[in-house]
Amino acid sequence: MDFSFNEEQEMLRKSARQFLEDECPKKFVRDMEEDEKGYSPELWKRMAELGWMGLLLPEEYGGLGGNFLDLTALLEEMGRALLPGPFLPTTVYSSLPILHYGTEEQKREFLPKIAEGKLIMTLAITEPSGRFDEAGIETKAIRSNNDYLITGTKLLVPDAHIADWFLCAAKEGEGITLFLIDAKTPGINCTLLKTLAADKQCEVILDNAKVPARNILGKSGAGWEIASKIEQWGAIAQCALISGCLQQVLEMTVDYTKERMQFGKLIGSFQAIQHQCADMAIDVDAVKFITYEAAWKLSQKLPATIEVSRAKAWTSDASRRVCLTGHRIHGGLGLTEDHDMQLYFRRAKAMELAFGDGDFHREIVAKELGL
Amino acid sequence: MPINMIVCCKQVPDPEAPPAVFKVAGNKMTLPADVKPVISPYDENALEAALRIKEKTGGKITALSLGNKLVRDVIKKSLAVGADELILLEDEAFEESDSWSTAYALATAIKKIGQYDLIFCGRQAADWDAGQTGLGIAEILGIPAVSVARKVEVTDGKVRIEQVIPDGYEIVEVALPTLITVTSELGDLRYAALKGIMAAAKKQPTVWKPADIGLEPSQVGAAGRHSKLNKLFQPVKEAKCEIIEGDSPEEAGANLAVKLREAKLL
Amino acid sequence: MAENKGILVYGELAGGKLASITTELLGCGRKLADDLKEDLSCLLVSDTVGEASKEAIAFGADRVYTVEDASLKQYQADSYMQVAEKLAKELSPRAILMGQTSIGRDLAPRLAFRLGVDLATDCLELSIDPEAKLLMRTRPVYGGNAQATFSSELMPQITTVRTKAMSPMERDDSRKGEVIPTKVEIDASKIRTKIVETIKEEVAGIKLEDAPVIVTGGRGVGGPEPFKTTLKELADILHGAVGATRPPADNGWVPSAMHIGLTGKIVAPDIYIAVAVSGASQHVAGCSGSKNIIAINKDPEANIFKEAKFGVVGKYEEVVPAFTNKLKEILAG
Amino acid sequence: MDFGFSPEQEKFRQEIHEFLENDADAKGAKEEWAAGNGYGPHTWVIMKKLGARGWLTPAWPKEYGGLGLPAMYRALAMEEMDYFTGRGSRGVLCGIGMTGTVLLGHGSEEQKREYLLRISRGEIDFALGYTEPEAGSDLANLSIKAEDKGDYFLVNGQKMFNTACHYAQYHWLGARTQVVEPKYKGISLFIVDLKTPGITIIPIQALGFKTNQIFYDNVKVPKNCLVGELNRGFYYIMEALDHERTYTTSRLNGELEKLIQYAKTSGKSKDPIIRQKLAQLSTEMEIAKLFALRIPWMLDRGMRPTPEAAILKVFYAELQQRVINTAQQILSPYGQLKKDSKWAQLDGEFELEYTASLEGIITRGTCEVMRNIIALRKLGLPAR
Repeated sequence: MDFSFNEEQEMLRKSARQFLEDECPKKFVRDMEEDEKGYSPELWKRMAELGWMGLLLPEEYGGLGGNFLDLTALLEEMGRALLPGPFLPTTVYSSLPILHYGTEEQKREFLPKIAEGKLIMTLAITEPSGRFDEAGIETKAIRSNNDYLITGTKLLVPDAHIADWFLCAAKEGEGITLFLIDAKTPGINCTLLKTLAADKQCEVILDNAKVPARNILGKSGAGWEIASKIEQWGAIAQCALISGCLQQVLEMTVDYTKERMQFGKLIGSFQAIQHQCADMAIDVDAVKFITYEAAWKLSQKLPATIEVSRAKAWTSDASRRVCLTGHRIHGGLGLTEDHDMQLYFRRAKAMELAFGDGDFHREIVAKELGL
Repeated sequence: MPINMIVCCKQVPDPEAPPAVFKVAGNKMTLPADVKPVISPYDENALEAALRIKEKTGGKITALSLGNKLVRDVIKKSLAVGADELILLEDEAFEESDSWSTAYALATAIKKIGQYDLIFCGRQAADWDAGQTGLGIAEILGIPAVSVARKVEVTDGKVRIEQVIPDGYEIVEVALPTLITVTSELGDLRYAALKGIMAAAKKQPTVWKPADIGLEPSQVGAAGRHSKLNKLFQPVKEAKCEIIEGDSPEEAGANLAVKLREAKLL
Repeated sequence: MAENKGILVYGELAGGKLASITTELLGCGRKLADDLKEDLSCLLVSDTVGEASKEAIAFGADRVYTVEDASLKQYQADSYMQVAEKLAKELSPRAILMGQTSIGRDLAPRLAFRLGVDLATDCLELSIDPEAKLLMRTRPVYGGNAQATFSSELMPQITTVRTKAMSPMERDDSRKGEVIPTKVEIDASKIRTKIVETIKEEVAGIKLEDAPVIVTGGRGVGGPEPFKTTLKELADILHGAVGATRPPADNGWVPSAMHIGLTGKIVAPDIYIAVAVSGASQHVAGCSGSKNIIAINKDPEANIFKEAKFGVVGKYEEVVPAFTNKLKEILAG
Repeated sequence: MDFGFSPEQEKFRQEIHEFLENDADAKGAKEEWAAGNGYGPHTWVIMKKLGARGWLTPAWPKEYGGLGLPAMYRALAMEEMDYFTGRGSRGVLCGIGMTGTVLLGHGSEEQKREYLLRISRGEIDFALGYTEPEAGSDLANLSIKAEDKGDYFLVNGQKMFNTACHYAQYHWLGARTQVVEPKYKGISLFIVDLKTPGITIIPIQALGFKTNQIFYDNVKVPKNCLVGELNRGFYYIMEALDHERTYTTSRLNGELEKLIQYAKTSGKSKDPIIRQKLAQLSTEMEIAKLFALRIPWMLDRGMRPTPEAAILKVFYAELQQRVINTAQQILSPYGQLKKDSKWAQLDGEFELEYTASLEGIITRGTCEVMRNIIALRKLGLPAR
């Protein structure tokens, strides 16, 4: 048993915190909410120079061979800073599946470019059904010679408007197949959706988009196995973001209770406030441990279905509780747009919903328990 | 010509921590555990100066640090950003050093390292703010020193330094070997890239005890001090700020002007 | 070796006259010397010292040692050290006081290490411990988050004193004292550094150190522009100067000569208006001597409000123009 | 990070597991505890069997009957013991937890020799003597008086809810030796033989367990029974609590597993609400396990886990409530049937637990006091 990050992860965490404090202040976060692209190409380039895009990729593809715990340390800092942009869609949702299921040719084509920060990718799975399971996919892929024609609607695709390529799930006969699709393919239409967190999620309509058969990722008809693996990776990545986000909410709130005077006393000296803060601290510790445990399993390449779902189930609900308590303690001040509290409150909801909320993952846990 | 550089990096409590967390207890500064130590900011500038020379001219950078129980993931940042080697003077005996005993131990260690063309230090450390150690090392080693540098370049065996003076700067030339103390205008230390971090984590620093540099415990740390710390304290501030209000920020601004008039400050 | 006695002030000149820091050092040195019932000496080093030696007596020195040499026109550590080392050894004072100026910062540590004695830099308060007759030297530490008092039994006790921390004596031209011209052979072969060029980054208008009103912008100002517009307008109305905290200087928004703080300029104007300044201890160290600090910051928890007499919580972009306009109105009568 | 155990740790755990799995006295002890009486004959036997192998005190030095192992081994041993022997949580038994910990740190050599070996062998136990009618969460307010009479201390006063008094041999007594402000600076610790004349023990039947009131009437306590320094008792108590707010999760986890099994076999697991609830409890159980293991991990690294132990206590005790209540909901009308009652499900275990679990949120510091500790010690909130 060891509950601490190793030296390398601590260094990564410190370095990331400093970089993000300097380069991703809240003003930037707010600006990006207004910005159409929703990310800064300049900052993206600098992150790539630091090696962040290649963290999980092996050296032969320009990466650094890090593991999921290394990533967790980095993502916690990104969550703390509320870093906007297509980091997870490009790395965890796209580069990882290519690494694990792609052909050598696909790996060589995509991975080094991703590691260099020269390629932005995203994952197009969710559809109007709003479901996270195989039955939710209605987009159709029809074979025509050496190509497929893909038709359907994908929803809430993160950063699709700036992506160079999509990883897209479509129904081929009775099975699901994953396709790597060039965003410039004729017949693809992308529209930004207005969202609570002002993050950039899109509707992507594919109308007979022609995709060469060699762009299938994995085996034809066996795409759901990959998709569910991506959902696992995505879920735990979201947990790590939430963890960083909640840690910051806790710190911000506790700091506030040590400064805010009411009735002639610091509000942090009131037991009602103390107990709320204690509950936040318990939630945050729990979020960390349950997330770290799942990330550790993934880093050890051990089966982690139940651990990931436990983590996402707990973390999703905790994010609501912690943000809400943070707001209660901040009072009216936290409601103003100038205050950072509302940024965390809105973003936390997006993270809670990504790759399944608490109920969704509890059902997976129940299945894993044999219920 | 590749040159050998030594950068002295001190581990200090984070000076950017909010003033309220600095508390004196029993003649010692205590900070809560969540305030993590850092490399003293001017020493980071010094490290950046060395890294820029290494990029341009080539060379080897040895980071040198003194203390006890140095936090590895803090002090190894020097390796993560590109220093080639890290030597720690690390022992209980080095605790509570003053400028004299610090400079003396560092200079002795530098003599043991032997090969050096340029030594960099921050202009002062963020804990005791004394600003003596760098120049002291140069005195002990008998080499020239230039303080408060905002730019350093090496050409043809000579160093060209922009030294900050009141209302401007001087361009100073000096032959190698020399010691330079660096100020913040030189620029922030670069961020550690992942690759550097991973390599640094695998690298173990060289640890020297007093005996390894030929010193007795009585010559270093608290025992080797020239100064006595009589008292460490925090003066009580009485000042109370009157917040000028208004229905809008503009009105508050105007009210401030009126207030200054009333207080006869204008 | 003779017993160490008396206080020696290492004086600096500015434009042929005694620099203000030197008058401050003499004022403080006088008190210490009187407490010890010993003499106060002053050392002046330049190509020509001129009338400044008489000034030093008028400000409290009993004896003035003048060292004049063409090679001493400009400060260089290796030449000035030859003078300082020789005089320190010959005069063997109990204490040497220097200013925490760019010369003092550079020269004092070298001298202390050369002589093998202790140095306390950037002191705010000096006193004599009546029993041990040692100098008790109080200086800020931890970026101004605390203060510490140091002493040392090694003689001379070298000390640098922060500018504007001490008050000069009333100038008294009738005071008597001795001027002792002293010859020091400067060995040019020992001067290892060469000044190639001196570049002045003059800031237009009133000098920060002399301005009765200073308007200072912090990191929160957001960029170089407001220093030239919003802040300058306010400073102009009040016949003041514009200053900055460290981040704007490090980011190149303003010349570093405008940096006020622990490692920048130390100022003590009548009115100090801190705009979007968080109030880090390292900055406050440079302006805490101001008579009235006024803070404008959108963060009600900013540390600067703990230093200020008056404050406005609000975005400076909104508060400052309204403040400037109202001031215009008031000052126009 | 590492969320697994080393092969040595696994082997250690397995040995204890195999030993207890088939031991008749372990089963007997479990029944004794379930009946709420504390130690009975089986418990004394199983304690001695465990003690003979060093498993009661694996983290103690060998010279005092321990195995000289890290605290993590102790946590593993406790997990196994609690799983098999039930509610009598070995780890918090007063002799091992409180007395042993304080004696190791502050006891005289004579006291160590006298008591530690016997504790580690499972021969004796201590009754925790802290709580009084006016000193519950506010322990520093205790008033039972111990006066220094030269040759001995004269003790007069009363204690409340001193659970083990009816079967332990010794009283681990916190008494006032000085009237002083702040109050915690006048408390000392004593070891008192419960057979000393002047001691009266009166049983109290609480919900699900038996406890006691104890009266001291001019009880003479020998000088060598003072533990550590005079008036330093409160410091020792706090220090020991850091070690002793250690909870194991194996027993509660065992109950949850039974409940999950029941849901499966009874067909209740088809209900989506029940599925959600059980999945949530299994998630929380995992968190509780991690919180519990954090304590020995910290102790082994020389860290003092004060707020972390408080977090564990709050989380565990409140989780226990949720497990029991979910069980009651799943068992629905059957939940109220007692053990041995006709139609009782799962041996009536959750009826018993329903009442017995209340103790968990109160004793060893209420959850509210624990939240204060988290706020003050972990988050640094102002005390007033």
